[in-house]
Amino acid sequence: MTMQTEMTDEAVVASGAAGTPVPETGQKILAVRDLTKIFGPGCGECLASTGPLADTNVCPRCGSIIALAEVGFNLYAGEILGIIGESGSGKSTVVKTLYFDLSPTGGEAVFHHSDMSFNLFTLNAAQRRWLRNHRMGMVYQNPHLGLNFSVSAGGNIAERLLVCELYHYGKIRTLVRELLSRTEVPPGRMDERPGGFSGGMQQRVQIAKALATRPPLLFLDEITTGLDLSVQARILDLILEIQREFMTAMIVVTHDLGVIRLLAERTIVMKHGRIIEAGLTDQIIEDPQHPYTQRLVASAL
Amino acid sequence: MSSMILKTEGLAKEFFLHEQGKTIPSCTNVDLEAHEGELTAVTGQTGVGKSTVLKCIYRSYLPSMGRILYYPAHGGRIDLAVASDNLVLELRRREIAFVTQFLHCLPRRSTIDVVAEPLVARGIPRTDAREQAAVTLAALDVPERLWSIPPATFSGGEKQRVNLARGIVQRPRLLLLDEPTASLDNETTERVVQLIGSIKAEGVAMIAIFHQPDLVRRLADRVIRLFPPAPAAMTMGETWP
Amino acid sequence: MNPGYKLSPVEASYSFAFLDEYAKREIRRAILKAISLPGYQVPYASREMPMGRGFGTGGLQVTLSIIGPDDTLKVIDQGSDDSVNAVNLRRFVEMTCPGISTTSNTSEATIIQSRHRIPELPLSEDQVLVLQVPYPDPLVLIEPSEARRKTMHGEKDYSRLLTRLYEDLIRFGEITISHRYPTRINGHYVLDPSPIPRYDIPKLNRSRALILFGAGREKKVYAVPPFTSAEPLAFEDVPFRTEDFRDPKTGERRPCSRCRSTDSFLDEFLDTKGEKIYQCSDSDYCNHRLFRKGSRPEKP
Amino acid sequence: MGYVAIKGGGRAIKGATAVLEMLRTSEGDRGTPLSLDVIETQLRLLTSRVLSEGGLYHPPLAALAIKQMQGDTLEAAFTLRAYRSTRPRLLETPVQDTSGMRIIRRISSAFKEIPGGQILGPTFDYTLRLMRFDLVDEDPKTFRSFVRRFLKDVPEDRLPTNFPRVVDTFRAEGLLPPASPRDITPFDITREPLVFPVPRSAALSTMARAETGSLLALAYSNMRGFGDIHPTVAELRVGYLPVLLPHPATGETMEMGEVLMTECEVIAMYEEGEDGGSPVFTMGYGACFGHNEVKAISMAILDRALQKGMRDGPSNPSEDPEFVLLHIDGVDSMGFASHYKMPHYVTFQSDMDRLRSTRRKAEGTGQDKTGKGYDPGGDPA
Repeated sequence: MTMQTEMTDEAVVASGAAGTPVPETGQKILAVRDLTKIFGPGCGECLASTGPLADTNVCPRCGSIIALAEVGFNLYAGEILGIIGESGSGKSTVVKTLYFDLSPTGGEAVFHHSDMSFNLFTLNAAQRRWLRNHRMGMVYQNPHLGLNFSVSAGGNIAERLLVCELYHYGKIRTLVRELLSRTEVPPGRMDERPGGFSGGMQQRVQIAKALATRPPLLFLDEITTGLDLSVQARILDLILEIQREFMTAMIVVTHDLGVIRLLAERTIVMKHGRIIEAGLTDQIIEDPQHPYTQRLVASAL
Repeated sequence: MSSMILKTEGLAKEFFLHEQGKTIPSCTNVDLEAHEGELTAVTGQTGVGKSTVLKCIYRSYLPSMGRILYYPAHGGRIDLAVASDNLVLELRRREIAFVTQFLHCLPRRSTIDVVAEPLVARGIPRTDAREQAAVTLAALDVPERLWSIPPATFSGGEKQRVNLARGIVQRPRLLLLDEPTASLDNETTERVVQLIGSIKAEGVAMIAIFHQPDLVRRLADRVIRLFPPAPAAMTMGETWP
Repeated sequence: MNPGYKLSPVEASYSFAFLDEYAKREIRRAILKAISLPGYQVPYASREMPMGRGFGTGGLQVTLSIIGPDDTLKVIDQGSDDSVNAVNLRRFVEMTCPGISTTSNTSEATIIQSRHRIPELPLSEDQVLVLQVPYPDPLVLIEPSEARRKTMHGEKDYSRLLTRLYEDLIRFGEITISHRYPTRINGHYVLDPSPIPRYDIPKLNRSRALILFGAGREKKVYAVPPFTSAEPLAFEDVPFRTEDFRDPKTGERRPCSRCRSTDSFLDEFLDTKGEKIYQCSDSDYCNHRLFRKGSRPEKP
Repeated sequence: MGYVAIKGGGRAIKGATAVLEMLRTSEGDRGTPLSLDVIETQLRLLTSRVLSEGGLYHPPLAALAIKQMQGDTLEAAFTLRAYRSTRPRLLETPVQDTSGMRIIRRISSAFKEIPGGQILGPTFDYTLRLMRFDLVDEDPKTFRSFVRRFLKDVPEDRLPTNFPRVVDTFRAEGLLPPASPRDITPFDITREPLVFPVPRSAALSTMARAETGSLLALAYSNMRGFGDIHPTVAELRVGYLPVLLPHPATGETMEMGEVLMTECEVIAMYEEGEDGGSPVFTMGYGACFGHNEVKAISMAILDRALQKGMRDGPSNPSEDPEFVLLHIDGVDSMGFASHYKMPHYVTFQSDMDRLRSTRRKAEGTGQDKTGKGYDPGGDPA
């Protein structure tokens, strides 16, 4: 396991705001090819008999659900990529497979970082865990998935720092305080459990936790869904600031065109497990090509 | 003659609306050029697709036909009609800016940060970016007391000036202007004319749409007049040949 | 029904060390594996012993699997050779292992089976310490599923356990784990050192004696081999603290009221007048100190 | 004065043993020692329970354990189990086919007509639980003559014989899914520890020697709403199973004796079929030594619940293999509950040290601004 020793990076964690080298824009950080996820037994006709034309993602022959079919895209360092689609389109499945919450049925995803490349779906469990903890972050729609509610807000962030072998209590406290201030959670509440926080604040604690290791890659899964508009705006603003400040590449999954418009420069539109359209976000909104995208945009206006 | 920045050849754009099964032509056969330190004005009646041309160049629209040849700073030639999304984004960050009629920005951000934003995105330190933003806002007569508040509550004219400031502060190689003075009073329009003149002198190439004909006369080095698309195409309702 | 059933002599007798030879060999294999993977909990098919689970059946199976007629056994419970459970276990081993010797003298023993204490006297290379374990897995505090805990151990994932310590510090200003203090062995596996006090944790580190842990009910064996590192889980800037037995009024360490020792773990209890008394928990250690001073140990 | 609390262990144990023995024999001159035969026959259900929970089929020793442990089933099963630890395993039986069982009772609540018919047999189910005061002072003559009179009227063909199993008949018709293959080697819980996930055979063996009450409680939770299984008893059988073993020299299968056992199969409808297919019946199996119907039924229900949990992940405690299998063993659980009676002076001393230290902290200074946190002293940055 040479990978582990080479990549142990207490320095990155401990050195604070200015520590992480800023990746150059335009570098490819993630290449996804033919990503496929089938729930169920699967059969030879699953891919051919489902999709936007068939208007279903359930295989009529074997009953399997085709959550993702041969999805491919690139993500570049520091960019925000939007994935938009209705529920069941497979948009969340994309980030769940990349974050190892689900294992895909097929396909490949290569993650590039500081001269190293990781073929995500061929890594062993320890390597996956290492990447997940050190190089990726995830913010879930449901804060219960991203936070441990029986541990204080600060403890949640501390856990991620401890995973990265930062064992200095004082330094952990300082970093936790910094991260919470950065995400606009009053540090005075760091020792409270997240159960008593508002929905917006819980999401900000999740963001702080995801950022604790300064990951170059962040996944945001419907993180403002269900929040008040004003709370939503603050969180979106925070995400943009973070992207600018740390050059974090992000994949933002949402069903909300407004979120995409504010955050993402490029957007992927998904339906029935397929990418049906991809392009610059303003082009997707102002000149949508696919009938589904046209309907989506028309209904949002 | 100053060097060429952009040239369109046979540019056309039509929209196909799947729901109605209808093709709507917007602009056809547009040939225009933009040169360093020059302003190219796009003119024509309402509905001839003047904004469409700018949006195709910026790639907010996918052109249906023709080429959009852009000559980037480091040399070579890029057809913006078919360039990759990432290349277009890179050009938007470094070389091409667009001042639209509407200001889109995050609700909570202060005016000065909205203007400084494109510079920060290029990697310029925030304090330097703010300084340059302040200079531009002052040149456009935006009162200093407004700089620290978000532009969401501003009047139409104020918003337009903020939008202009954000485009001009970048000193792009190519600046696209879509009716930049539409809601400005005469006095402010004069300031804008002066400012456009001065960045032209700095070498910025511009393609602009003005609603006042006298501005075209005063600022344009080249004028392209667009005509309505052929009526036949309207009724055929088919894909462009 | 078998009216008037008579037991055959084979049915009505026990072999040396109670367990059948196959069982002992099986447990020895588990012990060897445990020594090879310091701190790793090796599952084994724990047998039912004639005393209750929780009374030391795990330690006993380890002892019975390694004991031979040449061995000298010491059994202690709470530091004492004479407590009910220690006497019971010792009697059982004496009964089922004809030829072995027993002792209360720490330095004479070749095998020491103990519950809740490690003797004060440093152990040697020739000795094996067998500790009885009720809960082998320190991760059980934060993860109820054994399958998931196994993965966490394999991946050296102790962050949630450390988070527990962090939460203790923010809530109480102290780590509240009093005994069974999670201890990392040889830089990888974190084990539950059995309910020994924190006072005994440093004795695990680079111990000369082989230390074996047997959990009967939970069916695990693990080991700290000789000269192997054992570090209590802690933060760099929050030192691990053992019980200090300091009198808060004088600031001085309380001595044993019998042998005046100030370097042993003390039991605290009330005498007949209701006064607090502190005495060595390790009775053999206390008696030896008294012997050396010339006075005879008190009769029970 | 000295080690008052923990000294004198040897003498105390001797005393405890003597008092126990005194209580067992306290009838004195009026008493008759219980014979193992009396326990095995007159307390046959008690013996059954100890046999099954002890996991060793040795009725005389089970009776001895009951006598010695003065009727405590947990202690008796425990004693039998400890005895088992001392015996080597000399041979392994192949998987036994229970269709060869000599039946004394068999019922089906799923099927009205079953090949061979239903046999109510010995059951309290339809007897009234009224006190039989005639047993208070039972007449030995009536007692001794009953069995003779009973057997005189029983025709030869009514004596226990073997029948095909109900589920086999219906399996042949395709109404039930096929049985697990017979050639798999079952997991031996006496020789291998449970390391999760475990195969179904490990779960079945663990439940077969589980404590009846624990099994019943968990199965009941599943029937009552902490589960989704609505079982129907396909067949419940009680009888004597011939134990077949290959001859060590010739390899020829021979009958080595027979064991009394109870066997139960439940059928449950599973709403969604496997992998989204059409709904199917699923089955649960329970079996134990001796005559213990509640145990066999509970086990069958839990077997079904665990199969579901192993497949889809547990959605309630009775479907979680770790939860069920690690908490139903009588020897483990009773031992651990008892061990809390042992001295815990050292750990308690350690607890007091922490409590005092924490209280000092709380009363003193040096508190973190944001809470009662630890102050490592000085700014770490």
